[in-house]
Amino acid sequence: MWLFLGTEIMFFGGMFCAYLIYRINYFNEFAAGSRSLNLKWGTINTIVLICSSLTVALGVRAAQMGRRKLLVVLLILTIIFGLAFLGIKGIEWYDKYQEHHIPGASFNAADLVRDYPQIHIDQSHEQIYFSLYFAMTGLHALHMIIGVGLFSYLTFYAWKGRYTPAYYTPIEIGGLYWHFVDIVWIYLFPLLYLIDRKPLG
Amino acid sequence: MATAAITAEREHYLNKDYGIRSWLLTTDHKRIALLYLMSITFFFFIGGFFALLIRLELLTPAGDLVQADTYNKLFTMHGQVMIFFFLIPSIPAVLGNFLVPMMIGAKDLAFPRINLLSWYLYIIAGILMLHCIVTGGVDTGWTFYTPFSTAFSNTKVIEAGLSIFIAGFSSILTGLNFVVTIHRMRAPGMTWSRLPLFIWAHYATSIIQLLGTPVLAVTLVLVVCERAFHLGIFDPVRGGDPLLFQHLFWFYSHPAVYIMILPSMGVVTEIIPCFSRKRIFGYHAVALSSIAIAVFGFLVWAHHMFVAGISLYSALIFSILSYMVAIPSAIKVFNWTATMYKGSITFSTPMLYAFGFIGLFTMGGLTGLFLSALGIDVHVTDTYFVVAHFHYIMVGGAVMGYLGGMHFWWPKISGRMYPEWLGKFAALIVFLGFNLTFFPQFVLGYLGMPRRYWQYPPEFQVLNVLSTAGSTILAVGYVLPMVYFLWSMRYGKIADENPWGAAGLEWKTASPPPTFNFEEPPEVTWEAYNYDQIAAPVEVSLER
Amino acid sequence: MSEHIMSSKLYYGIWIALMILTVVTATVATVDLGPFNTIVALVIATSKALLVILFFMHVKYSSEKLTKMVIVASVFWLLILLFLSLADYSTRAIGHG
Amino acid sequence: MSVAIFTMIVVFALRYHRRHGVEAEQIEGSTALEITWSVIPLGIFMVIFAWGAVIYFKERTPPRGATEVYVVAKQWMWKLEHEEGQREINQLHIPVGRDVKLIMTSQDVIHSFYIPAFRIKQDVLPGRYTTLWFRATKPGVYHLFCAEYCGTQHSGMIGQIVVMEPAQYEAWLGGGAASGSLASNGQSIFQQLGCPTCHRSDVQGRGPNLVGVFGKPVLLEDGRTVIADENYVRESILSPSAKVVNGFKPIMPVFQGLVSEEQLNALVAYIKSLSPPPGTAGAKSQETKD
Repeated sequence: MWLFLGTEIMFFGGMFCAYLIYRINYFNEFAAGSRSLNLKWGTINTIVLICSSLTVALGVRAAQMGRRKLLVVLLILTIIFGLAFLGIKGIEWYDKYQEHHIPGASFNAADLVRDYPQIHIDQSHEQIYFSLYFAMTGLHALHMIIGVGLFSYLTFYAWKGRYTPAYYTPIEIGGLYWHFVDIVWIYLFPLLYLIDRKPLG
Repeated sequence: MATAAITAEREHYLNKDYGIRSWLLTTDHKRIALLYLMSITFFFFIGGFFALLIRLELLTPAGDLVQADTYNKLFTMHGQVMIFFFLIPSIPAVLGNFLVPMMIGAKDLAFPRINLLSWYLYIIAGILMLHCIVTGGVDTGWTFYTPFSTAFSNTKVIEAGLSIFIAGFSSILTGLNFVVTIHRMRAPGMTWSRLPLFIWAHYATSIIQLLGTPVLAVTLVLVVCERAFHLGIFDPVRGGDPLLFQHLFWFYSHPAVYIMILPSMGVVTEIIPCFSRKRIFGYHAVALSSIAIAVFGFLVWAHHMFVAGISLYSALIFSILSYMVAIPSAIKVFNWTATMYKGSITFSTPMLYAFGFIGLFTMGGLTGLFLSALGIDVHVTDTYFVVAHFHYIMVGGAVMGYLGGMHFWWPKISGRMYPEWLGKFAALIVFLGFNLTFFPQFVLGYLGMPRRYWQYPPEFQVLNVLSTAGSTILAVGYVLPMVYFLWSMRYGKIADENPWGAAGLEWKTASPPPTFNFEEPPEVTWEAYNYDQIAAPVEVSLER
Repeated sequence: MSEHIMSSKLYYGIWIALMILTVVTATVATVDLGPFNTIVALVIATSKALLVILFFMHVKYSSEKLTKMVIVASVFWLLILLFLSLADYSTRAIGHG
Repeated sequence: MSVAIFTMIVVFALRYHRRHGVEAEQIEGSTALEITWSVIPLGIFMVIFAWGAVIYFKERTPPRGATEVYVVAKQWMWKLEHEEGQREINQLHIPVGRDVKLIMTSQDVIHSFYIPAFRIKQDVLPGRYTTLWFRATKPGVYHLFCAEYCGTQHSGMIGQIVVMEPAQYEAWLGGGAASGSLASNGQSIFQQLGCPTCHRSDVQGRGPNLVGVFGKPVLLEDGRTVIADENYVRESILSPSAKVVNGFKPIMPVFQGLVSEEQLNALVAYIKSLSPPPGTAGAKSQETKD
């Protein structure tokens, strides 16, 4: 499993590489784009994910100790947190859609140019920011969806009592996966939302 | 030798079950290896067919056999099929799958079901690729360079991209399986320094597969997204940088060359001691050089981009690093040569392939040095010199190793011997045909013929004709082994447990091996390549 | 995998630490620290990641060498990718007349 | 070196061919030998590296005062424009013995400008300039190839480099129907687009005075310094807010999509002509190129 996670690191790594290079070259546009994201939702989502990581960790512990009911409850909680995260992400994306910030033909960042006159914004570079934003959060959300699916499967068999203190490897592996997705978000949050939030001078 | 009579009735992995289901749902690593063998052979001949069409087109300077667009699709799909559907899975997924568990004394890979899954992923990717080929193909070159691939080509880039994406996952799963197997499943007494060097080579390969492939995957995802949803990451019109694509692409695709060549080196490292009747010279040096190649291989990717518009200074860095990766390869060549020194050498078919490998690989490697020399690279990059160079490495190196390995382990896989004289004959044809095909291309490239040209100035014709002639000879050389391997499955002489008198655990079980490889779990008490303790087989020594 | 069962108190402790760090990073970002904004954000993110890896993912108590090797190797490879690509982009302006 | 290895393999192979009654001698390996055959090639490699790098450096650093030719690549042709205003397609006439610097960009995909006879090649990228320089030493007609795969007619994207004696070249230049030099074309485009309203040549207007700017370091608003080279001028026209000069406001309109590559080249040439390089009086670099 750890090997697979290593693979995943490089998978996201390619994106981080693209991000880093463009961020250095087009810092202004990235800063403006980052400002236009909703910090409140972003922070709430981070907290939601951290809570879900806690329930997962406690879930693995419950499995280790063979407490079936607790395990099922914790797994369901995790799924709820995961769905909450996706829901909030959906709200954010919808906002972006209304603001015409989705890259493509209808992309328009004129509002950013208007809102942040202090920053010099090039629209095509702004579009790169949002391309990366959607690519990275999209990929992350895809992993979350897979995670929710995986956990539904685990919950079903946990409820059936398949996992015992002697055999709980699937729970452990699912947990590792979930934590990994969480860690990716831990990095995405400051890199996408917190590029430059200091008061404009 | 007494076992030969019993072999017919003995139960082994091939005759345990019959019927398609027992194959398609198998989790036996040996059967999966054979599934892979059949599928990659299929793709090899498709890719080879494209190659022949390309060579035929280039027989004359004018573009007369096919249209320009068709030609572009031909070389693109030749590249994609050969690289992603033949070379990358070739040795790891066939020989590696078959041998890794046996060599370390395990009864299967660590995750047999994931192994089967990886084959299915490969097949899904393959079907997608075939569908893509049949319904129109791609014309971006196997490199998918942006912005051509994202904004200008009007062929099936998305489908091909997804297909390679899936094939990539198949390759990742194979690598993952190997690493865990090598770490966890070694037989008692099989310490790290007793592992066959074939295993070391596969270990290094798996590292590359695990850490490099995802970068390619994500790059392809971005390309597909850019085409489908108009994200603007590589497209200069939208402010992106096309060079970023090249960076990400080569970060995988240069190490991918080592995915192809390292296992082949592993095969050669098994063959040479066996037919020299000697211990390998410098075991640790060879083992470490595999790992060194895997690590350094990741540090050199931008040497594909010296004229692409990267900065002067990073070109210098990448050039110097490229020389570093040549060192471990040189160490291997020296050690093989030293292993033969004062040995007792038999010119059997596998050994001929091993000789071919060393010769062609050295050729390829040394021309690689020319390419990493900045001044020369500017002239010859993107010409036929590069084409010749990587064919020497990939075909001259990887495929020679693959064929050598197939001959070496065929008795173990099938329980039958192939006809030795035909084998030698085919090896000779392959070697001659290969050199005739690709050596003229070095000259062509040096004279300045750019690659991927559908028509060319007439002064290049003589060399192109030579190359095309060579390719037909080469094709015969490749068809021959397939024919006599198939023949030998029914009519070949029955092989005993260890026909070559080779060291290694895989030779200590019956041929073909039982489903769980060993009747009793083996325990290793000897060092690797203990040829001082194994008697040479009688049959082989009688043969000249 | 690991047989070590950790107390739930420890888990809650880690959780609280993670929450605090999240709030801190979001707050600090709105204060002008010059180039340190980015550094602080990354340091906090890395420490959060480490907390998750070491405790939630049990790496601190794992005896498996492979696990640690994989983590180190992946991070190392990621750095190769980032640094060598950057080497190109950051020196591109130099030396081109 | 390869010859040495091949000979050794062949010699060993024959010398130690298996015979009856001769057992192989077991040799385990030797650390000293391993180190030797790692270090010696390393040394050789480093020499080759240094050699290649020096050549590369020379190739990539155009000498001052070279004749400049602007190149626009598109699927599937080369469009070339001389400083004097002559335009050519798939053909480049140049005088023998003079340094020529090509300033290249692409309208669509990546191409590569390759003259095998001169041993030079450079990819031509969309969205930015790359440069290449050479000095032809012998009159004649040479191949020009596109070396980076660019689509259907990739192999048809070829042309000729015609190297002429200086006198012939002058005659050729005179014979063409040039509509004014590139820089003067640039000047008229500069006027048409209304640039002089802000970029005045006598005093600092709302935009920086462009006289004497080219080739000099420019202090940007965010404290960084860039050299005002072709790529900077290009970027400042297409995407002015990216790197604003210190003391000015980002008020310049964006010209992305409003000027063609050819017009852009003319503008760059014009701005360049506003700052004559030091010692323009025919001073050429001393470096020779073969």
